[in-house]
Amino acid sequence: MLEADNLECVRGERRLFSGLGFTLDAGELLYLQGRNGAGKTSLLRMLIGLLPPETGEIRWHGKPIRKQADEYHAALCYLGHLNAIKEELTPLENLLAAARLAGEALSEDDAIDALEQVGLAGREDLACKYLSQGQKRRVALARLVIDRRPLWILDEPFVALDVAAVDWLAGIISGHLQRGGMAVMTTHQPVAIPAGTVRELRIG
Amino acid sequence: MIHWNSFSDFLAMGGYGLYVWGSFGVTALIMVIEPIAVARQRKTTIARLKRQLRAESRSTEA
Amino acid sequence: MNDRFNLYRFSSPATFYPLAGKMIPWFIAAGTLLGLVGLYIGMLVAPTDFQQGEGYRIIFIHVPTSWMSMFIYLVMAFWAAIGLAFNTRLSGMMAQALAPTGALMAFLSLWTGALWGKPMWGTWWVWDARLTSELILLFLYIGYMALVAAIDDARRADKAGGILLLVGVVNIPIIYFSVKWWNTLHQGSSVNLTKSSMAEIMLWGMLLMALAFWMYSIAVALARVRTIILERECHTDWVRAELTGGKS
Amino acid sequence: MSNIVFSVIARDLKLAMRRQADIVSALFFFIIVVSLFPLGIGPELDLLRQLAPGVLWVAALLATMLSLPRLFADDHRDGTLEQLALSPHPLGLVVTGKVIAHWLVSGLPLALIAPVLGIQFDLSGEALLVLTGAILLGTPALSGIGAIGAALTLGLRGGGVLLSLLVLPLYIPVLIFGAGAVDATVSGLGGEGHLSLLAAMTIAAIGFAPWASAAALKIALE
Repeated sequence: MLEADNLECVRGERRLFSGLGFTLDAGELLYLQGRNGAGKTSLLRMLIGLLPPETGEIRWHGKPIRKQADEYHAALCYLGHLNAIKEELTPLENLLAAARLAGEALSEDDAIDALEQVGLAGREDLACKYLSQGQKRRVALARLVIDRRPLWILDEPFVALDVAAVDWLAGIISGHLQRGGMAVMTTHQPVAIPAGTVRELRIG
Repeated sequence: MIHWNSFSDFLAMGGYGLYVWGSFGVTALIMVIEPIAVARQRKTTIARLKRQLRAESRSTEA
Repeated sequence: MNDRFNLYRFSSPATFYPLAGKMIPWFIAAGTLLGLVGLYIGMLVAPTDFQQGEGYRIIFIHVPTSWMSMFIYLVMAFWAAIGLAFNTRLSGMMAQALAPTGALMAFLSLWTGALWGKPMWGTWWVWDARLTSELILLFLYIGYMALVAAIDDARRADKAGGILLLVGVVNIPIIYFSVKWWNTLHQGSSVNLTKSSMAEIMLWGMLLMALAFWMYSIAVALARVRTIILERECHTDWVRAELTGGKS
Repeated sequence: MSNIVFSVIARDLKLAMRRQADIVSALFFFIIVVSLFPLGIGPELDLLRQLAPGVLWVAALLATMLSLPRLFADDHRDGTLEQLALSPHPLGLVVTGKVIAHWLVSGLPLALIAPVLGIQFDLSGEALLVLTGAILLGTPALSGIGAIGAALTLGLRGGGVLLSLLVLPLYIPVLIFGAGAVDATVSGLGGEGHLSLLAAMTIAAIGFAPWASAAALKIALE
């Protein structure tokens, strides 16, 4: 269970939000909404533990996340607006390296399967710098196909995806919720997620 | 009590005048310039903040 | 219970700002007084050194500035440690306010050292452990100021500067001893900085001058930190009141 | 625990191998700088022998500096650094891996080429051996200390120049003992003392620097 309590965010001299709180249980999805600059990304960075909140606390299973950073990060999968893939490596190498750094066992076959699912079959061995922007995004999304960690935090995951890919990703997320996972994501245009409880939180 | 016989003796510093007065002079110069710089910076900062404050209050009134 | 010893109260910029303002004149007065007495003793009363002639009088500036340059760095590192450990706002501002004064002290120490060295050793510069360490200390001050100036976000600047200060404080003794060892391994240096027979009166003059420099540094740093506080806290109500109240 | 260190080393080495031009250009920079000195000073062998340790070490410092700005900047730009910070291991271990990888592609090649350059300066066989050993022992400390500077200047304007300003003063002990080891050997005093001090500094730097860098990286990622 993820709990946020009385969070306040100050960037520079501006207070973006304060008194923000929510709880998230297994199988639930939290949509964060708000205009540009309202602090959606800042809130996500607080939730992944990289930005300490000015006041308030975030708890994972009842314990503050800053007191259990390593355990919390082992349960957390974060997808930012940057793809976090290396241009010099192939999609397959990127996926394997990401899994290894996250401390997850991933076989080569599973990785190839995941890349096929995101429509990169036959490009596993091409360095990512030769891929298009959309294809690079798919390499990043392929991590979600294989990820079994309970908490997903996604920053604008639907941006720059075509209609088919949006449907596919919605399916992946609802599969995650059905397995009892949780997800927090920001988005401009809410996308229907077939399964799980969807909640909304408006910032600013 | 006073160690020097004449003022010119004092200035000459037993032949070390250049070095002694070079040290004391530069030190004195810096100890004058630094407080002035701090005071000026304070003045410009306050002026800037006041301008900023005025601009803000005008924009909230409007 | 006792309000005067409540550290948290004094670490709040809103309380510290007027307090600093009240303290500055006292430090200026004490510094001027000590400086005048120190100069009177050092320049007018103290006798000639039988080895170094009148040129030794440079040490009345050289030694205090060297002490201050090192001491200020230690104080900055202390504030950095406090700031990183307790996340207090004031400590980073204090470190930043001290840095320019520390750098100037390091520069003065080198400048007066060179002017002392030319007549005494016949050369402006010797690669002696103390001189080299002082030079590196100046570089560290400049590096700190450059780093803090390059970071736009004030809190981030405080923290990054704090890490640099702590790394530097670990390194200064290492640098000092490595240069010293390097120097003794080269052919024996003819430089001997120990002043064996310093008359008591000279010692008094030097101590008074050191105290005067101390007071000066505190006064300048406090004045500077007041400006930094105004700048950083300009979104708070008390700074607004301070600015519109016409008091400057 | 140590698994993460090896994973990071393996990843960074693979990346470096895909971008060999970087390693090669740092190496050529080292060679060219060292070769410029005899041209500037003149061909007297006695003088060159005396200058060789200092020249080689200063050039090694500068060559190591070249690759430092990119130590974290590439990972920062593409978002990988965030993912590294989110790995379920202390960030200090991740940085340890990156520091070791940095040394393998920057310090190690310098040590391997240094004896060849030492010959240009007419160093004896024993001195060449000590020179190689000193660069092998000392350059890991350069990578470690450099990582702190790279982390502190991450994402800043003019970060490269600032990085040199921060890091070069801290490199001085390594320079002194690295060059001193060769000096002492040339003058017949034996460089063992210097080499063991260099080793101590490297151990201290590898143990301490990654954690200071990790703290600086966390600030940069806020």
